[in-house]
Amino acid sequence: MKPELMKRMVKGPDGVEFEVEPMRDYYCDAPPTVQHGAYIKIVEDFFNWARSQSLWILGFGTGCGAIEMRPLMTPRFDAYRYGIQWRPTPRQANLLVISGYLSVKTLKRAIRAYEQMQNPKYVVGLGSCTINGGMYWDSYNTIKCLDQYLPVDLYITGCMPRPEALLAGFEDLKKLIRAGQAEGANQYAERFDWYKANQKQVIHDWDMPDYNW
Amino acid sequence: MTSPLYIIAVALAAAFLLGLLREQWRSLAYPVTLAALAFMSWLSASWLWALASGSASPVDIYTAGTAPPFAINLRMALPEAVLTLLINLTGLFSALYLKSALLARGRRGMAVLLVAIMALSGIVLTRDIFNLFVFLELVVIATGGLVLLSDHAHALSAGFKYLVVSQVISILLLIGIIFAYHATGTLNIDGMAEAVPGLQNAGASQAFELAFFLMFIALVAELKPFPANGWALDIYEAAHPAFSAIFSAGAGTAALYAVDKLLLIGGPAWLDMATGVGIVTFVAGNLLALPQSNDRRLLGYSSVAQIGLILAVLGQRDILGEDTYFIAGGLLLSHAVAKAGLFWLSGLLAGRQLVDWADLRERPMPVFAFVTFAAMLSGLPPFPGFYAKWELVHHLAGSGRLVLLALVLFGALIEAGYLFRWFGYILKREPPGEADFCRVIFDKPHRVLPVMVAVAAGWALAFVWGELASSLLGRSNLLLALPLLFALSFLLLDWLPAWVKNSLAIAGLVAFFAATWTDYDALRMIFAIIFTLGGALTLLASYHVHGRRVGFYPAAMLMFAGMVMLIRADTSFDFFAAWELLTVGSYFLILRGKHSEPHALSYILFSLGGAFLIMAGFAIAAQGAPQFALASLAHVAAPFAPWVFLLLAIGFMTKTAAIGLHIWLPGAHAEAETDVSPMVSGILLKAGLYGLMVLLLAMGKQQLYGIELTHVLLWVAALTALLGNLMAVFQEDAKRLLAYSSIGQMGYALFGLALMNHLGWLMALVFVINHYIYKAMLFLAVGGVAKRTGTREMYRMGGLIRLMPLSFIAVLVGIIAVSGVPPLSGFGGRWVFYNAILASDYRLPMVVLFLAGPIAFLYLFRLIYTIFLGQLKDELRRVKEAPFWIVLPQMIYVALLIAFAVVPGLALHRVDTYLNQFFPEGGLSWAGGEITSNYGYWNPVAIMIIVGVIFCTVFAWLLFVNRRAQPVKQFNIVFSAERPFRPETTHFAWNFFAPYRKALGFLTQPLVTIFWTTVTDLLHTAGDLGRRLYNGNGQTYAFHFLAFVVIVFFLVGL
Amino acid sequence: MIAQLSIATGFLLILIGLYGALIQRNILRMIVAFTVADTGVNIVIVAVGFMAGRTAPILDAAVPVADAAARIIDPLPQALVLTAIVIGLGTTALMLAYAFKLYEKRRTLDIDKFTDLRG
Amino acid sequence: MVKRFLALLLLAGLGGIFASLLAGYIPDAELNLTARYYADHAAGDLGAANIVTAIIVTYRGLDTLGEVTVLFLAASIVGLVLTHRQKHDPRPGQPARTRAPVGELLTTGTRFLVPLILLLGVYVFMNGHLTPGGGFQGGAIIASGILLLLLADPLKHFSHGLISAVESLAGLFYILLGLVGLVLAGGFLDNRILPAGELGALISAGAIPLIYSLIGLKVGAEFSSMLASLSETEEL
Amino acid sequence: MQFEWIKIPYALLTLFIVVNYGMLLGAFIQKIGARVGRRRGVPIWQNYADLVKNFGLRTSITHGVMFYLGPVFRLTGGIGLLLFVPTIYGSEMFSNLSFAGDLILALYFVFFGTLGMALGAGESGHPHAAIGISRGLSQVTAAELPLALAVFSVALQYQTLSITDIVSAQQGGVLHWTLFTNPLAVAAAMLSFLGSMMRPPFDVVLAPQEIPIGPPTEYHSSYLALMQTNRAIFPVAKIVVYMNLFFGGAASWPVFFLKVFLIYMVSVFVGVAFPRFRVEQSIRWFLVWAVPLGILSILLA
Repeated sequence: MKPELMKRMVKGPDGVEFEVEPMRDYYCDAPPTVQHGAYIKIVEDFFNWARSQSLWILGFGTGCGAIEMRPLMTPRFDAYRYGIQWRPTPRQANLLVISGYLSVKTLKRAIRAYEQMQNPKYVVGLGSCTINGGMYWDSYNTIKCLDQYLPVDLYITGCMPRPEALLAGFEDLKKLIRAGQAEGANQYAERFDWYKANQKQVIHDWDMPDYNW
Repeated sequence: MTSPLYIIAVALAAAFLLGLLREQWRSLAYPVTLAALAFMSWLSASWLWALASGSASPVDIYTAGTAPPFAINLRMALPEAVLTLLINLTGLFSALYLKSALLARGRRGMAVLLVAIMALSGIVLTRDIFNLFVFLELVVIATGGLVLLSDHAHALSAGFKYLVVSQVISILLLIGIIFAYHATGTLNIDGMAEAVPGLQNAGASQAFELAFFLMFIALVAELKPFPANGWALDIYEAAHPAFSAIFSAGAGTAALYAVDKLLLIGGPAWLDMATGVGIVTFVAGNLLALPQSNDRRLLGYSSVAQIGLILAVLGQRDILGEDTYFIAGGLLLSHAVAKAGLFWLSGLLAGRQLVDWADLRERPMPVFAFVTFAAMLSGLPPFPGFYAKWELVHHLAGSGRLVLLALVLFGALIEAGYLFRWFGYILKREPPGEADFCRVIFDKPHRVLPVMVAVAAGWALAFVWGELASSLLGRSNLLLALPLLFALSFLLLDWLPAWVKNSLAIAGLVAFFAATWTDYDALRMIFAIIFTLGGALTLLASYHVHGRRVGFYPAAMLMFAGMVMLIRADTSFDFFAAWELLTVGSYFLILRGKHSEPHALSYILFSLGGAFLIMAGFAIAAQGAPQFALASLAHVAAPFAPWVFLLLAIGFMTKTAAIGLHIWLPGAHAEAETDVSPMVSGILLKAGLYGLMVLLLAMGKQQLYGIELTHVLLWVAALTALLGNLMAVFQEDAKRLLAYSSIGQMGYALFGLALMNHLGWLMALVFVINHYIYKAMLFLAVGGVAKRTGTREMYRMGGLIRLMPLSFIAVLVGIIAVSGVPPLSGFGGRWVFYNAILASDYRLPMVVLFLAGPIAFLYLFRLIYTIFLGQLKDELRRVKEAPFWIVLPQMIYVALLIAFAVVPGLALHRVDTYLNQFFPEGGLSWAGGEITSNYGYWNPVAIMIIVGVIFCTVFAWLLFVNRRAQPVKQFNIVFSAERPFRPETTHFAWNFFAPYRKALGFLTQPLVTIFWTTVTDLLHTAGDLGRRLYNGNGQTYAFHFLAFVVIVFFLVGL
Repeated sequence: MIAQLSIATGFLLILIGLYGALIQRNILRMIVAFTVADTGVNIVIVAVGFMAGRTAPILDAAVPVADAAARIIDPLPQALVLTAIVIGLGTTALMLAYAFKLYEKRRTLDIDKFTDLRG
Repeated sequence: MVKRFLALLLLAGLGGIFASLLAGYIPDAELNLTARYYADHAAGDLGAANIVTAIIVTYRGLDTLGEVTVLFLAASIVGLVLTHRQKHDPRPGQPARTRAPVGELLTTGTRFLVPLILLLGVYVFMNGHLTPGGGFQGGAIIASGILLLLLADPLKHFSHGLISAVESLAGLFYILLGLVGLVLAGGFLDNRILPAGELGALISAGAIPLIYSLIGLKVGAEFSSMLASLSETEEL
Repeated sequence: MQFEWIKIPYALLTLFIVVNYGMLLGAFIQKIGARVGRRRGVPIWQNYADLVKNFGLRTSITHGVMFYLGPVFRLTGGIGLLLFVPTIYGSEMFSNLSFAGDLILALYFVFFGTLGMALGAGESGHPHAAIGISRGLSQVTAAELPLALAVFSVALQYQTLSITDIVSAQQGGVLHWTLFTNPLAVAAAMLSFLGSMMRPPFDVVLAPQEIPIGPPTEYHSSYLALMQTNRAIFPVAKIVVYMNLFFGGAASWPVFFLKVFLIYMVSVFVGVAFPRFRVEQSIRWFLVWAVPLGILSILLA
């Protein structure tokens, strides 16, 4: 436990000593809750259409596939046509792309990024490394099956899929969203303890709250 | 009436009687001495009472039964009665003070003291020149004896130096007397005065002139003139304080009166020599007193300087005419009482350094005594020095002696400087010595009594001089002014608990406004409301202090009294008296802050400097008349009018801290106490503006060497606004930021005035009202936060919005108002500003002001962000909301701001029509809710409603859409997928506008501070160089005296 | 002629006395110099009252009361000189006492040693 | 060296003043206003033969009073300064220090001369109003007698009590006479409280002889007390 | 100009037209930018989709009251600025609520939104937000100066502060526009316009890579939706002011749409061509180039 996170006694300006517990005082420790869609199906379909039409990807290249995602924004592939856009902060992003192998260290950051995104949010895994560890199947520091740690909506095959494959993949994702089957966020909320247990089993220096708002 | 001769006879009889008593009966000898001194004081007091009440007329006492020229005669008229009373009283109380020393020395010491006092009275009474010499020698020998009473290590060498120089003086005096006798044939002063014009041939009158020169230079030497006064300063430093009191008050007075008698003989030819020596001594004495650290030596320099000033006044008798005795008397009496008091006070302390006087702080009484004496010496109202200085300055200006006027004011400013610096040490410095044994001797009543009597005498003199001024010269007696009496009454009520006094103060202010609001015109009504009701509102915040809070309420009420009298004053004298009262009151208020001592000193120096400029301006404008109605400033003669305008404008601008005269404001307003800052910043700055308004209303546009003075004022105002706001941006201390912002806002108001058109003035008034409300609110808010968080550094605070919501609301409304964003009243000010500049014919100054506008945005956002938003630090997690009594006035101010934003007409309508009579075209028309000028229109109610409606609909829409927002804590931020380290490292506040400093930082180089520090350093080095003149060697002092005689001889050019 | 001569001697004595007082470092010599200057002053005072061809202002057989005004010299300076002498003596006595005390304290009579209070 | 040059320069300046004073001095041919008054009235009004004494004692009586106070002051300060030293002289136990006996000539001369000197002194201040001289000169002569005694026997200890008693009594009587003059006659120190008597007689000129003898006693006492105090510094 | 109740629906109509026009204009200009890079660019209705998606997002967080009110201030600022200025000259219907205040009100109301936004972002506690605000405020002080000077010279030229009078003074042919009668003022104003449009030469405030989108870092879902609506209204409202002052106002909606588009393109052209200034460079650039123009225009007026 890092010293700055340790419990400590602090003297206020009026001389009164009181205890500051960083994990409790600095972070909100509320668990995620299942968020149901709009009551009327038509409104939910319309929202799903809008969500599929403006798919904002979080600019967080986790593995070797990130290099493939850059050309999406260039004239040749031009993802803008499909309403897809980079967003620098997870707050405003809807899609987290895990591109290739995911080391435990990056998993910790990916979890934090994923949890700071707003419901509904989608995860897309690239290549076999996110399915069964791929060629890093016996590596000591990568995770073998992404689905145990984050709810994945779509996998795109290819050691590392080319931009066209990514675009096709995103079209499939759009179909899922329009169909209303991309409810990864709610799944994460329902089986939150299971996910958390898997994550804590792999990440040993756990110095953050259970759910990073 | 018993003959005044008994003063001499009784003293001598008592002295010889003491000779008879045996050594052992020492305890009997002391009462005899006191009885003799008491009888002498009673005698002169009865003569004074008889002469003053007219029941007796001035009388000449013949000795040896023959008429004067052939025998010695004494005269007892009003001046003699006053001076002998002063000498005898000083002698009596010094004898009381010297009880232990006299009892230790035995009866001989008492006899010497008695003879000394008798000799001093003799000098004042005698009309015979040789008899004057005899009494003078008696004083010399008595001084030689009494110096030995002191246990100072160097008393002996001081006494010896004194005797050496006195020998030389007596030689010159004797030769002068004998040759004068030979030329005129008589030794009687009046006889000589008649004989002098009768000297027919040139030879005789030439011989007499020479003889008179010797006599005159010897007597002037007794007054310790500048180059030749080393010997006197050693006496002041080494002698027993009680004797120094006699030496300074008594000997100085007697010698001065002797010189005055001699001037009767000499006639007008010698007046300018006396003035020359006097003024040189005054300025040089004060200058050399600056670097002094020993208290008694400083008092020595100060008394030498004061006596020099009085000599200069005597030298001006040709233009002062019958006021000479009023002025010289006022200065002399306040000098004598103050010096005697200060020396007696120094006797109570063991330490001799100025800082050791900090021990006086334990009791309020000695501090009050010191304040009285310092005020008397520096000539502050209501003491006699103030009336005297006013008359002197007016006569000098009337007869065009401006260089002398400047020197007198310059010397007085330096004197006020080192006195108030000393007072600052007393209140604020820690005494260096160990604090175990009590170094202040309060238990001995016979030492404390004289000081108290001196204080009582000081205030009595203040009242008497007030009466004299009102009866003789038509000035109003300050002590009878109701507001001042109300303020001084708080001195007596200081033992009450704070909240009682606070309620009394508020009630007093409100009652005064209720009683007098009918006789203000629209313009003064605004200032009256701000000074009285505004003051009462700010005083609400003073309820948060518990205990007795000694000294706060007299100072605060003095300031408010000064401001109220300022508005009601219609003659120049009342105006100036009120101006000085509020300066003094605010100085004591500011001095209460913990670290405010250096800043309070720079404040009082700038303010007094400004006040002296104003006095000089009034004097020149008066053209010899003792006082004049303010309105008649309009028809001042052409060649003087621009100079008067310049002097008065600079004087008033020291109070509104225009650029160049602003360096006192940040320190003074930042270091003042929580509830003093709003008073001083929100209310006091308006006094300067009121002064400028009176000036501009009366004198309008002035030309000096072809330059339009109001145009220069415009540029100064614009620069002040820009640089004030710019410097505020880079401040780390919250209160300093607000202080610099005040400078900027005052720049805006000054700009409005300098435009000299209808809307310009209206803008200035809007700024006056706005600035009072939001500055008082912001200072209270920041003060409350500083009280709770224990610091004023903004980067140490942060995230207090949850813990201090009310303060946040106050500051939020405040910054919206200050920045001029539409819904609130700041926008009104900006709108009037735009219409004003369209109407005016100048073009360029507006550009500077346009830049100053948005800069205000920077420091306002910095203020609210670094304190209330951003990351909450660990030690501030348990901070409570500001005390109730500090938050309440803020909420009232928020309501006031919103009211003034929605209905500006309430305050501005009447004053807008009132301004029509000075600036007919360009007025506003107030149709319903809409205000139209001849350029644009503005509907405050509509704006407020529209913005409110839009805001509420959007807010409602967001609430509906974003119902279930999850409240999170301070570290739930997207820190590029990492964990923030600590609140201190994630709160961006220190050097908030770093890029801005790179771009425009060069404009905030502290040039003005450097300029003023070099000026003060130059004065100190001049003082140090001058001090090297006194190398402590008695012979050198004899050299100095002879050199002085020879130089004056050649200068007089006989 | 006699008056001018004696006044001149008086002035000379004063100058010599003052010169001595200013130059001498020994305090006693200074005091002696001052007494010389005092005598100089006294001489001048008496000399000023001198009138040629007249006698002392004592009315006895030689100077009858009737023609006193024509025969006697000016009596006033003589009265003044008496007081001046006594006062000169007083100050000299005081300076001697001081000199003694200064010597007793510092064991030296050199004026340059007593330069304690300065500045 | 600079000091000498400066001193000479300054004294040259002062000398210049004195020279111009001397040049402007013309001795009077006739008695001036005050001198003529004294010449005419001193004998008639006060009946004093010695006009200078008349001026000193009556006309300018206040000066003389001042003078006497100067002496009283000087004596008491000198006493104050020196006895102050003696009081804390811590050598009680030692025998009085012996001094080598002074010469035979001096002791016998003293024994013979002192009474004569004292007699002359008394004569001088008794006849102050007739012959030249007066209180001060008489006092000085008496003091010289005392000085002679001191020279003869340095350890001779004069009783300060007696001297100061004489001094104070004389001073007191002087003041009283002055006040009586103020009450009875024309003004303070007016000598016409006693009959003027005829010119030249011992008992004449009102109170002048009385005042002058009192002054004589007082001056004599003060000189001797000063001399005594100074002499006590011998033992150092 | 008196307030009648009918003005409210008219104002809402103007608001509706301008919001839609703003959305479409934004997408259209993005498309032009893309076409320049030989990309097809976003579909025209993309802004609508993004708006609906952001409004549709189910969760959101709040850092406190001021954070919550930040976007509200921002949008109120945008709407207020639009409604305080008459859009169509001569038509009673589309003079919106301009009876409340004249040109000065418009000039100062711009800061209302900025202040609110700054306070909201400040409460988020994010250092990037604070750095962004510090840069934004520093830059705006220099950027606003030329506009103030231009407005002052225009007011001097036409001797009035009411916008309708200024527009009426410019009627009757292109040559009567302030562009031609007072070119220096228009030049200064247009340079200041660049400064306030958050386009590349002066977009250090948003600086996407360095401090991800600056102040609105912590804003998301419905807050961001409000800001996007404001992103549509605010530029148009600002351009309306420029149009009325310098380019002869719009007598009808087609003229309005054309003029707004052309003025908007000025900042796009400059934005595409120039690299980003640091804050002190932009301040110096404004003070060296834009302000002298303004001062000259005042002196000559």
